[in-house]
Amino acid sequence: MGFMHLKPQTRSTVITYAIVIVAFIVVTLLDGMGLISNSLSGQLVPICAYVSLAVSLNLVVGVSGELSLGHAGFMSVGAFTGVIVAGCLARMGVESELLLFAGSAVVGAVVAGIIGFLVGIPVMRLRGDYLAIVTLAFGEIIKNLLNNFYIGVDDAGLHFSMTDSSSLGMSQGTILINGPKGAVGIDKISTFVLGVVVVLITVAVVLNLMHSRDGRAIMAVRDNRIAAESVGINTTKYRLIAFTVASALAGMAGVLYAMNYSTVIPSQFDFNQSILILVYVVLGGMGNISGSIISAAFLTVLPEVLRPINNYRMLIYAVVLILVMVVPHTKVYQRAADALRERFHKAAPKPAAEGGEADE
Amino acid sequence: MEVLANLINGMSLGSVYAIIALGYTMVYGIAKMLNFAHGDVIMVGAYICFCSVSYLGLPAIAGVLLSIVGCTVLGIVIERLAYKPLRSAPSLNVLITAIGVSYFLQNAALLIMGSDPKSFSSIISLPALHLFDGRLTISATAVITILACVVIMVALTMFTGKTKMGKAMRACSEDRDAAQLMGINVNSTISMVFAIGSGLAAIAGVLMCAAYPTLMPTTGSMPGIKAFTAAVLGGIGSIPGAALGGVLLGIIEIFARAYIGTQLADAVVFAVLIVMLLIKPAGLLGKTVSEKV
Amino acid sequence: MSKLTDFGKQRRETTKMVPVPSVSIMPERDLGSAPALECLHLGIEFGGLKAVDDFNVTVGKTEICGLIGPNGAGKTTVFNLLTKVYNPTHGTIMVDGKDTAGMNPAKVNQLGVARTFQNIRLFNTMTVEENVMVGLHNQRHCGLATSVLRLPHHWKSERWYHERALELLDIFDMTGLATHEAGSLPYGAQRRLEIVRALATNPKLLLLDEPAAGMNPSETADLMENIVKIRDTFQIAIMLIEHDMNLVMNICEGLCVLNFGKIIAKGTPEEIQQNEAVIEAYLGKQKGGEA
Amino acid sequence: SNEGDGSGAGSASGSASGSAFMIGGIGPTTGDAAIYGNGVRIGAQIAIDEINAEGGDIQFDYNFQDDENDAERSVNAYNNLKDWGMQILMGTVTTAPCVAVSAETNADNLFQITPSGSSTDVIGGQPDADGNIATPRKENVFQMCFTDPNQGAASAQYISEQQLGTKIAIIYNNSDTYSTGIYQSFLAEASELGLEIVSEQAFTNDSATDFSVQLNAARDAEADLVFLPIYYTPISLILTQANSMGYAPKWFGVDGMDGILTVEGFDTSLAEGAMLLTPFVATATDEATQSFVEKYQSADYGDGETPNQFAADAYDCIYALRAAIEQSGVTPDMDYSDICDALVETFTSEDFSFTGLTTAGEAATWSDTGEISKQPMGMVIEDGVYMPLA
Amino acid sequence: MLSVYNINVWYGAIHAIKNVSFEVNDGETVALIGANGAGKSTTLKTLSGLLRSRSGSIKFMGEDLMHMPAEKIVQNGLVHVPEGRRIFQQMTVEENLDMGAYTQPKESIAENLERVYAQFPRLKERRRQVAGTLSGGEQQMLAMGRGLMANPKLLMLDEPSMGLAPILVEQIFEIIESLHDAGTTILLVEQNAQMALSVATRGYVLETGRITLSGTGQELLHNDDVRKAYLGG
Ligand SMILES: Nc1ncnc2c1ncn2[C@@H]1O[C@H](COP(=O)(O)OP(=O)(O)OP(=O)(O)O)[C@@H](O)[C@H]1O
Ligand SMILES: Nc1ncnc2c1ncn2[C@@H]1O[C@H](COP(=O)(O)OP(=O)(O)OP(=O)(O)O)[C@@H](O)[C@H]1O
Ligand SMILES: [Mg+2]
Ligand SMILES: [Mg+2]
Repeated sequence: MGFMHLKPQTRSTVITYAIVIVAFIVVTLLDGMGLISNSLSGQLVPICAYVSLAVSLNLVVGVSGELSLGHAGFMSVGAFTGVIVAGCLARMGVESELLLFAGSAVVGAVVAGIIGFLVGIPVMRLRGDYLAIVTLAFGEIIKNLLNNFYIGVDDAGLHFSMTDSSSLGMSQGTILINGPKGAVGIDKISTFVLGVVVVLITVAVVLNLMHSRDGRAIMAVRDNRIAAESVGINTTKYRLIAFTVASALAGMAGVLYAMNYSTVIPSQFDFNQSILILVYVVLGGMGNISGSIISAAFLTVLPEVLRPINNYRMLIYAVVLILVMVVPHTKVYQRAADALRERFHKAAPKPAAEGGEADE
Repeated sequence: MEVLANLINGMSLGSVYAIIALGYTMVYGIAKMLNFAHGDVIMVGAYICFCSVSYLGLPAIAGVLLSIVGCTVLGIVIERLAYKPLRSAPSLNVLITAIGVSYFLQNAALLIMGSDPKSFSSIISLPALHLFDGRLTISATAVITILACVVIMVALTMFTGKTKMGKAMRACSEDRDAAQLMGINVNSTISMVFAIGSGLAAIAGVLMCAAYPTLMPTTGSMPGIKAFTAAVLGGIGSIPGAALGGVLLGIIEIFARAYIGTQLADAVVFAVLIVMLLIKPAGLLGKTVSEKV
Repeated sequence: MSKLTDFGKQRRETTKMVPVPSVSIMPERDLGSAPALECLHLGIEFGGLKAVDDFNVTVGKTEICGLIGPNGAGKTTVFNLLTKVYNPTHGTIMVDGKDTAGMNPAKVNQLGVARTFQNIRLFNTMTVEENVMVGLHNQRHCGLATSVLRLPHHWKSERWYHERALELLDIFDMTGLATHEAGSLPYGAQRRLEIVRALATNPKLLLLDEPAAGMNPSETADLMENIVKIRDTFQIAIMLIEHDMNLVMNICEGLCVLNFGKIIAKGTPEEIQQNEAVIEAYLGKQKGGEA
Repeated sequence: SNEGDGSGAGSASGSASGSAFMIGGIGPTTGDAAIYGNGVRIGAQIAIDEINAEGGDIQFDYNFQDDENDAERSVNAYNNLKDWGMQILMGTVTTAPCVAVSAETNADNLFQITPSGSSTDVIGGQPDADGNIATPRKENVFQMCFTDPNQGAASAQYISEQQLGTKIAIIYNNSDTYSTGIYQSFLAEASELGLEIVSEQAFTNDSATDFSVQLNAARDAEADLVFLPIYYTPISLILTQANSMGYAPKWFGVDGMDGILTVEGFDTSLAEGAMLLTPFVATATDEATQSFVEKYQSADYGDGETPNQFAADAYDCIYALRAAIEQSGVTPDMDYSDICDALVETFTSEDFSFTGLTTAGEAATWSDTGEISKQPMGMVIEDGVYMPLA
Repeated sequence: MLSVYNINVWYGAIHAIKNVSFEVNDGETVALIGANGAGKSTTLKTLSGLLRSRSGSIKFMGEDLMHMPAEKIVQNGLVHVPEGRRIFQQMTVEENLDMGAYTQPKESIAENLERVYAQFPRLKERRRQVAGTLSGGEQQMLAMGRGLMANPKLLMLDEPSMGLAPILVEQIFEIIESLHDAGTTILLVEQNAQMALSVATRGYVLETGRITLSGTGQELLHNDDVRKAYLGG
């Protein structure tokens, strides 16, 4: 049958898009029939946000092989930029929620991308855990700065202060960002549909990048930097591309997230948030986009599913996390997996095995 | 004078980071994993000490020993259950497992010890020395912490550099298969590393809570991250580096607050950290091992 | 100080170029055209140790030249200097008439120097075909936006990469392995793939570091044919390091022998085989090269 | 440990549903704000059990959900409670999540009363001096606690009236909504009253261990009173460190400071003479408080832990709700929107007032802004217990 | 001394070793030759306990190795010098050699060290150099020296002559012969079948995971298939 004959690459791409679209259709149908609980429907947008965050982080961690611990930082840059843009647009009398969202999403992505690029320039001089720690540091810096930002808009335009909201010197204005109180009074314009759109855009960008000239270069640098240089690839450039694109996408996801709550505060986007996103990526598999999608959705819903056991919930969550990591490496599991794989590979023998013969 | 006072405060804060970082770097440099649960082992150690002193009414020293034993055991157990199966797995998977363990310890502590903070005064009851009519205070805890830090640093350096076990650990950190072919028991060696790391965590926990006496299930996490930062700053796997990194971090933190302002202190601290790493991309004492091509 | 850790930071003290009598043993056919490679007083020290010292060589446009010498003589280091993996502390490297001063490995490759590695360095998680495609990276351009938006030009160049890659793989008849993961290939296949990847960058000078290592005689024989074939079809210069005298003596036109970082002899294989110093330091009294 | 029964609180408890009002509660019972969430959870549980035990015609079903002090989780918890059939929300405990959730309840028109969500953004619609506004008014949301501005202003007024200090230093948490809120209004009011602020020092949740710099600054500025608009956990650290450096100014706290005396292992002598404005102290002698504290410490509730003002506010929330329900005559079979309209009307009507543990013995009333008007009690710590200030 | 019976080794789905059986007698030098990817290294890894066979048996001096952990196997005197050196890059040459003697009593280490330095003077020159920066050949010498530090009863060498200068190749084989004469049993995997078979008492030919031929070194040297396949005609 045709599908099986596609290149594995193309096949996984198809599957990835399929997952998103099918999930969308199913949920919409169920919702139409009123079969979706408040609890779940309330999570649809955050799920979309986390999925795109995971997918974008996978571009850095999985595809370009750099450990980034500051992804939430770029998320927050996007989120707060989005809030400001939406606030201004609203002041300028833009009614259409679609326009408001599109506007903030684009600007949010661009700003986050720019920050990502600027951060990336120094960061890319480092490697491995040193790079990780610096991304962590940038995340914390962004958080700490935002704790001291006061931004408001009135008919005179934007006002900025780093002392407090009263020194913004506005009259009859709206306070958009209020230091540690963050952004309040955001009007909720994110919807599941918009969420899915954001996810699709993110997935498309990442997949298209991965399976292109530049994507190959990025992976080559990951696999063997010295060899990549030896075939004329500017390693810094390509690591930077991956980092910047990921930041921009994270920014867009941040906007989606922020626009779903009437308030976001800087301290939400802390180290733990970054770690959480990293968990999605690792659980989903390095460079495995559909994996990221599924694991992000799964791990976002899990704590809610576990609510009935209330105080033991986070304990169980932790146990689940450990198990999903450990079990696949236990002997029992591997035996089973091998047995299965053998059955499959009767049909399609594994490369290396063939390679052995092809050698003579 | 004021500078001196800040310097001393910085060092006493720093020595706490340092002592945590030492345990971190041990596991980190040899088992090659970011053990994000380290900070929470510290928390456990502090709780054990607290309970044995204020509930069982044991003398402080007994409490300390008890918590060292407890954490060492805990460390070995965690390693066996959560990390050992992942020997062959990519390090990031282990990182995630460590995070799982961290969540687990925090929530377990919450269930067992409750959410209300415990205050931790009764461990070190020596008087602080006041100089220049109290303008300059050096608490006994600070002195002890700094001393402990130095002692541990020297001991660890000796151990990994000179002893057979220590060398075996380094061998495992480089190439486990090859190490096995040398006749080294990789599993027990790495368990040993965790035992040591967790034992140090206990000491760190006690000293930290003696210096900053509040104890909550989440007490360990932030110092854990700071210590991790310190370990990297000092140069991954470098034991003196970890100590140096920790002390520096503390001093930077205090000076940032004192001379740049308390609002943006955190940002400044991390900014300085970044600059330092850009100047020395392999950490302060980390050696850049040039890959043979 | 090594090239790996920090980019172009280190300064190289430029020794003024003293024209040396080119002791090269270039084949006649190349005498007309500019040499592919000229090294003048090339040298590097590793903390006191002169790994390479006053290395002078000229390689003709289509010459196959061998670099031999005892272990630790500095052969691989020479390659690392030519490709700027290490920055020379002395001397000049002219590739196809252009000075490579201050270039980084990527630039040098774009100038026309491609190499393989003594300890194989493939992009292990990528397929054989992708490995070659990466080699083709600079042979055809296609902007980021173009490929992210999947504009027609993207599909055109992808097809080009694909076809070109298969052509190249065909040289070592590896087209059958195109979709396999490079890392899981057997040793010999991996060595060959490295050569193809290097060729893909369309070099003027191809550096092979022990291409026959870990191959048995029959495989080596095929390799020898292929090396010559590559030279003939692509009309490029090839410089190779090898300990297999059978290979060296049969396909190299000129040989250059290193010992302790210094050149101890240059000449045709015949001359080298008779050279006492070389026999002493390297060949041993055994049946030298069974030519 | 108090979480033992906490698992029970996860599911509905109380009398048979349908005949009872479905009260939901939200707050952090895990994470580093767990102490406040648990206080509220248990405090409300006590009130509800008492009411249900009385067997009057107003009965409650109670379901408390964890939000880890995180806005997103808090909204999740809210939706979860809606699935459960919640008609009235008692929560949320911490401010930032409360702002997020109140937006939801406002959209759904579900009645919400928060024991401790003290920011004005919770109730919304408070234009500042220049008429700038952050959030529009949420008519369905009411507070049992003081708003942060009130606390800040009240503290400033109290300090100037009683002439407690001439040179004032402030140490606040600038990564915390509650603390910054009080700090800013205190500052504004202080400048009105001409109080001299000699040093303003901040810290963040990430750096809440070493306060040497902040304390040195205060001392070098010769501050004789240090205002601490923060929770008691950092305060306990501050007092200890100040003591070890031999610095002993007057300490002045707000309701977040309550609890300091009950921190296990804390040397209360360090807090000697510290003052705070708080609606509730566990050591008060009136028998309402006494019996509440007793119950709270009993094994089936707090199990040895002492209630802080969060618990008391929650306790009051439930009784205030009952009073309002009685007065408005709503019944459990009405849908939450109608209940909401009725209760809003009652809460804002002149003739509705409420007296409880946290109202200093006087009747508290609510303005239509959702704010409560009640008298803060000035307390001073003497011999390890709170004494009312003159 | 060593007898291997019907072992089968898998890499995930790849069946790399298929029912391989052979034995090595006390004092013999046995050569294992075969093309790339035939399974030679896999066999050695299985013997030294890095990989596990799914079936069959491995007996070494009466001990059953099938389930013995790798480090125990070394203590029993079965030492494996792995393919591709696998030296400890960050350690100095001397530290590497110390590691080789991990199972040995302190007393004997010093003299072993001298013996190894005598065989590889280059290593003595570089005793303080970080092993990672050694040249390919120097690393090969170090790997072999490290193996010898363990006083092996049976020494398994995986392509010891790979990447060595001709003169050194001769030396290596001289060393192998001297070890042989000194009574060490040796299992030798080589690409250089010519040399390997000429020093071997017996040899086996491995093709894609199966043993296809066996005989004395001389027999195999003159076997036509072997000549065609491995000796280049
Ligand atoms: N980065 C480095 N630091 C220090 N010494 C080095 C470094 N790289 C190479 N050397 C030394 O330089 C000398 C030459 O090494 P090189 O790898 O060029 O030898 P080679 O001729 O390739 O030997 P082989 O044929 O065994 O590969 C060796 O003695 C090696 O120890
Ligand atoms: N880690 C691995 N994962 C998957 N397949 C492997 C792995 N290692 C080896 N193989 C496969 O097992 C077979 C035997 O490999 P092995 O390394 O034993 O061959 P060899 O005879 O040592 O070849 P060489 O002469 O190149 O060392 C080969 O087909 C190889 O592709
Ligand atoms: Mg070499
Ligand atoms: Mg092999």
